[in-house]
Amino acid sequence: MAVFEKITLSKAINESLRASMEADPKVLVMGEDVGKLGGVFRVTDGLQKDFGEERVIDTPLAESGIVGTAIGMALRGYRPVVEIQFDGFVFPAYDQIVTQLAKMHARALGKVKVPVVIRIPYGGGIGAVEHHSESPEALFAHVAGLKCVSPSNASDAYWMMRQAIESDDPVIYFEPKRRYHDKGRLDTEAIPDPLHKARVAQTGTDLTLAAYGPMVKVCLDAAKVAAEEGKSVEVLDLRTISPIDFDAVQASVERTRRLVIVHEAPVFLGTGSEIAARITERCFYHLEAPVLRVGGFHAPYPPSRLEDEYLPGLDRVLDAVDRALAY
Amino acid sequence: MAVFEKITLSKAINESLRASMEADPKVLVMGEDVGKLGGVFRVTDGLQKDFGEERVIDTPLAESGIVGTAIGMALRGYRPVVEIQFDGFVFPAYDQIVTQLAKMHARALGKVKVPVVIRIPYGGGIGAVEHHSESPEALFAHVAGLKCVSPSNASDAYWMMRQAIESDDPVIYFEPKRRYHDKGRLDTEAIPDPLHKARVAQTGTDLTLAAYGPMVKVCLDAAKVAAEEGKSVEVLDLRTISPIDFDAVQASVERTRRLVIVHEAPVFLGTGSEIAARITERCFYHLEAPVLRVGGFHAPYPPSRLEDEYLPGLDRVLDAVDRALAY
Amino acid sequence: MTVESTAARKTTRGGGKRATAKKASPAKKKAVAPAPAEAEQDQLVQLLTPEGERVEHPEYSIDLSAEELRGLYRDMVLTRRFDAEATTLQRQGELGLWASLLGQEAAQIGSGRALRDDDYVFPTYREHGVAWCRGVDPTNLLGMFRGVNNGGWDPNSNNFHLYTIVIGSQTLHATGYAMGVQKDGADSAVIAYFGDGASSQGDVAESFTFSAVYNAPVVFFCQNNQWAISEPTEKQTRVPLYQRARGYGFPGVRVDGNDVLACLAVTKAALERARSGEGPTLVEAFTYRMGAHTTSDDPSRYRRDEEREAWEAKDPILRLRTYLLNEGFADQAYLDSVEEESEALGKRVREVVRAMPDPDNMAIFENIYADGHALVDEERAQFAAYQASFVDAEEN
Amino acid sequence: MTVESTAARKTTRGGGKRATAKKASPAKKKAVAPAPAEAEQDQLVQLLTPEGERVEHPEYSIDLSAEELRGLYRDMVLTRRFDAEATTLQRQGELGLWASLLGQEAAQIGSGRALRDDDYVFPTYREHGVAWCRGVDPTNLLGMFRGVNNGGWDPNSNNFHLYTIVIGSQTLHATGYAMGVQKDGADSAVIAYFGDGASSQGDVAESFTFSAVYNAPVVFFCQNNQWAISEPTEKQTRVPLYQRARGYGFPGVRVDGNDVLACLAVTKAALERARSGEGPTLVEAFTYRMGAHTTSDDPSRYRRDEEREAWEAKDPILRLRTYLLNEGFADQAYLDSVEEESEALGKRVREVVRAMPDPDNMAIFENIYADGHALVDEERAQFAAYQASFVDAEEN
Ligand SMILES: Cc1ncc(C[n+]2csc(CCOP(=O)(O)OP(=O)(O)O)c2C)c(N)n1
Ligand SMILES: Cc1ncc(C[n+]2csc(CCOP(=O)(O)OP(=O)(O)O)c2C)c(N)n1
Ligand SMILES: [Mg+2]
Ligand SMILES: [Mg+2]
Repeated sequence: MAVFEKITLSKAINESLRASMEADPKVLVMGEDVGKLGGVFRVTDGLQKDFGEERVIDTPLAESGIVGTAIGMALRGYRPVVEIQFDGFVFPAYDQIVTQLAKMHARALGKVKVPVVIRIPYGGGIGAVEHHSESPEALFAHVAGLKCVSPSNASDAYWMMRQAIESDDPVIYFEPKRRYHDKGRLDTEAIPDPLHKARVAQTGTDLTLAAYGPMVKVCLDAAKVAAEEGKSVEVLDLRTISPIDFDAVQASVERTRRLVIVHEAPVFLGTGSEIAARITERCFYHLEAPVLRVGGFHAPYPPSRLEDEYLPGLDRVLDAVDRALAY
Repeated sequence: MAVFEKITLSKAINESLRASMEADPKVLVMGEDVGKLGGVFRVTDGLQKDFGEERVIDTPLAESGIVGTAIGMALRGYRPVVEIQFDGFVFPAYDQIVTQLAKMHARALGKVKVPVVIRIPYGGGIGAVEHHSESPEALFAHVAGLKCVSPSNASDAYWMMRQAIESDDPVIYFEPKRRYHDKGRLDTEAIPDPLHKARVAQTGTDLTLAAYGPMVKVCLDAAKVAAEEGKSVEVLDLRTISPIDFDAVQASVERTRRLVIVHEAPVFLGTGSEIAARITERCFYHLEAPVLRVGGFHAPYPPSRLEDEYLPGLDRVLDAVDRALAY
Repeated sequence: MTVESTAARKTTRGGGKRATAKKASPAKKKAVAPAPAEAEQDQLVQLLTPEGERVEHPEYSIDLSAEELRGLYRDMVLTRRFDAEATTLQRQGELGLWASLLGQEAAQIGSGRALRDDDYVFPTYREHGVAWCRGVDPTNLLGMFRGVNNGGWDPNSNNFHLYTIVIGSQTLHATGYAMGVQKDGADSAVIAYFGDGASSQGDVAESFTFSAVYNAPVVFFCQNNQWAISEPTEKQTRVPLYQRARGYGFPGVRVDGNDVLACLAVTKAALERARSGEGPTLVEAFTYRMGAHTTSDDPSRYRRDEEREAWEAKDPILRLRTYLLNEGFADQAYLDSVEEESEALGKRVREVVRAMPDPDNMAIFENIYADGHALVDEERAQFAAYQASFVDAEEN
Repeated sequence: MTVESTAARKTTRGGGKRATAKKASPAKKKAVAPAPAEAEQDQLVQLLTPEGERVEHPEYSIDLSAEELRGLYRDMVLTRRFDAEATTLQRQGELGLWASLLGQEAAQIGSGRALRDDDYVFPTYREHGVAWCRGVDPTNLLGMFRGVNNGGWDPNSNNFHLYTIVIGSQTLHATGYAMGVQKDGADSAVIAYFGDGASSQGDVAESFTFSAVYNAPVVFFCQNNQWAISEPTEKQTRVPLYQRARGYGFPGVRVDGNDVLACLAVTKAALERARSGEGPTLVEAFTYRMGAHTTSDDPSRYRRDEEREAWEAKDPILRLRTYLLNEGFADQAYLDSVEEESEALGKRVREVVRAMPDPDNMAIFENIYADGHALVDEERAQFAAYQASFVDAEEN
């Protein structure tokens, strides 16, 4: 089962959880409806059947309880992988994540490790009701002690989950839910990229588009259209949000001299603000244009009939590319 | 009682709460220990005695419950002013703040208003134990539907609280706890600045220092030292964190051409990142140097014996001023 | 009459494997708060049996006119019809999602009809029957499921708050609202709906604490429909939920949630307690989610058909119809007229939904703040200019 | 013996104005979970009266040797001495803060001595006596109060987790840890400490739910010391806290928290339940915070001296000393030797604390991540360079 020619992103995560559980009996999966149902997105499909109720745990409906008990199990030597059902439902667990999970290793001067992975299906574009389409990653990346990643394709989804589980640090793993059904190639015996490195998804010379998770595809599409218009756009798949691979962004921007960052989360204090600020500092004399950002508005995620307007799409990305090139 | 020549910042808030409660019977104060004790910082001192237990409410020890019930009372027509005892204890209420308080007005298409003020004594420098010195403002400012402000002096503390209570929007009011005892002048019959405007606290021509809350004093001190060294530093007291008064920052930077932002919160994804990103966009051709940021590190707030190193102090601010001027 | 629901429970879960099987035997020590005896655990208030027989309960009585009884029947039928229509509209792509109340009509109509106009309701996302009792136009409920808004009615028009999706959070709003009612010196009551799954949320526990400490006039109405998506109630508690209240210092009662008369009587009594300054009550309506969790759900993955079939025999509408006909409170002509009315309702809902326009794009920027916000103004202007650039491009 | 604590309650709150005064009369309806009768509410397990008289309890017995009894006495005296020393050190500026356990020695030593080595403890910030029982060097507890670290011991060395300041959150860690113990097939137990105020936190309720549903081997040990900073217990609950457990399906018991023998016996029984697969127990130790909440607090603002005086008559150490002397289990020489030992402890603590060095500045960047983090590396390097720039400047 080394190579899957066409595997969906969600199935790749499923395979990753399975492989991790096979490799290490301390790995547990827990959350609401992760058992028989296999999660509302079926990401944990079949795991309870194969690993039993002791390792694939349907929990009470209480996110703080889920994360809080996961911390306790991690202290006992387990490696819990927690599912939060949707982005908008992580907040009851926010206290446990921010004040306990993130800080416990430091609080203990390194004497304890808390290897908890929190899976959060995030982002919009699926026509859902309120709280089911949000992108809260900045609210976690700002917090020291957490690591945050988001894969954009099946292969990364698999490997990054394996690495997240192997990490001795808490990792928030943001799953681009609208890409769950996108298919890609996966070689489970390849040598993966390191977890916290960005990757050039498309080389280019005129401008860099940086994105992660669901927006990588939009940026690749935009690069294609731009290419037709004679503009050579580089696309950087950031992959990791905490830490951000600034070296990779810097290297790209030193070549292209222009940067546009794209994410679904609101622009205001979104991850793009940090990238813009830091890259401007690092590349002050290289930049031909200010770093531009394309993202959500300072507004609650809108009802789904408006989400296409709210979300950065091809047109808004191309508009920013044009504006950056116009400098 | 129109003019207090020397009133502490905490007493100014106390006076403001008192004046607001006198002006509007719907104003309530609630939180842990706000009654007889007057709060651990005595900000609500004497209010229960004068307004009774029905309006100054000692609550159970449960922050989600405090904010959640405050929302309910606001829906009933009250204007609750909620005290969170310390910055690090707001997180159990984060879900209620982010998913309910912030969004309810929009969810109802404007049909309901939720005028809740949440007071958070924040920031370090008081030699406290863990969770008592944090600066979580970016975690709130990123969220649409909330307004965030932080006064730096007694007069602002008074007026901004009155305005926050009068506002029909939820306002997170960050109180610079290490400035509670700083004294200033307060004229309760003056005409106050608007709530969401920054103010030039010190004019200058070579560089702008932008800060809010506890860091304004540090910046003013730095400007003084810089002046002795022949550098003319403008200090902007931002006052409001959501929205940020970008027009004021822009106007200043267009004059000084250099900007350094100072806050206690971690730099990574702190409010400085947004200011740097946006001002760089607005003032791309004006800036002689990249916008620099001075703030906390990407680390849990350290034990108090290390806080002087962790916090931006005079030296670190001046170092950034020098670096910016060196471009 | 007090009946044992043991039978019901056996058929719902197939016995044996329940988490409670592992449960500790009731503590024998005197100073230890004893786990209540089995018999007490499974008592539930019933006034109308599944067979449509009217029975008496020593503590809860109810005396309704034929007209009132017919009214309850009509409410339930119309609610079910509306619900079915919404499910169909979802299948047809007119709605993005629907959360059906099928099977829970008695719990919702019974409790909803117990309310006074000045009482205030805090629902979850499934209280379509309660909304009906409050006079909220059912088509208004569909906006959020269609994706044109996140809540399409004015909560204060009918004292019916917006649907709340974040599980449990509304119980605190209800408690705070009730504290406000109390401060106003009003004798209104507040009712908070939530599910069996929600009972695990910290917010619900905190609402119990606050309401007990302040003696707030609030009724907690838990529809225990046996499932939280794929998880049976045993994943939330190992003792009946109504007992939760006791440890917070207020009474809990379990009512047959498929018995509209019992739901009405028990809720009325609880509201009366609230009004008269006796504080909160927890009502656990023991009922069943006959359909899927939502139209996105596939219950075949986690529950057996027989369970549903067993509950069908306890259908809330069926038993009231039998009772009405047997006692001569209604005749076939009346039933037919309700059927007709429900068809008309279905038609109207269909038409209104299909005609529901998408919101204007600029609505993204509206109502975020009551007093405005500079950043929103800036983004609104930028977006308007951006949109105009396409119009310009098209025009050129 | 079961005694009524009514008297205690009266003197603690001065009667009349309690929130519970407004409390609804116990429900009379049968199907309603009745509020327990007053008498039952106030039962608490006691084995040693305030007067130092040994009494029997029908359910909890204990049979300790003279040596064991002296050991408990010594533990309490040394703990109190350590605590007093820490308070003094705070006044002298050596510590930034201190949270005194004064008055709670019996609750902590009794429960702490009930533990086996392989059991695991999740404390709040006040469990200095429990830490003592676990063999944590008391000077290690002072690091966080001095501000040199946020927790200065290896939790796994003594199965004693770090102090947790965010109220209630450790109860979930304890529950999860207990679930892990269960998965391991071990027969260890876990104990979670929390206060009366903490009982209101959603996290504590969720830990009750999780531990009950999974039948986790955890004991919840609530030290009801009557106050959460300035708020009396009535602001958290209107019925005795031990009753909370019942509604979650496990037993609760109230024990005289100033009676070290009762605390030991009751905790042992609860741990035994956990070990033998019977799941969680809530123990409410009814005790009193004799001092201020912390050295930053001023109780004169919110409570009367008489209350403290009434509780002084129930001092946990006093009653054990009386008992030891009366029964001849110890003589004055022994007491003196403990006194001497406690002086030595005080001296050692003083010396160690005064010599405690400030951490290196670069410690800010250590142990944030187990596997490293590029941003931390960057900031560490920048800060090092920044610091070096001063050294350079000085050197030049
Ligand atoms: C905080 C939160 N977590 C998770 C969800 C996802 N979710 C929606 S409904 C539901 C189950 C609710 O079960 P219950 O409370 O029994 O109500 P029911 O749906 O049965 O009416 C879940 C887990 C949510 N909406 N909010
Ligand atoms: C979540 C949270 N909110 C508020 C505080 C501030 N605080 C510290 S101790 C305390 C009172 C705790 O009372 P209790 O649980 O009875 O424990 P005790 O201090 O009496 O031992 C409060 C409110 C906190 N530490 N954590
Ligand atoms: Mg349910
Ligand atoms: Mg206490």
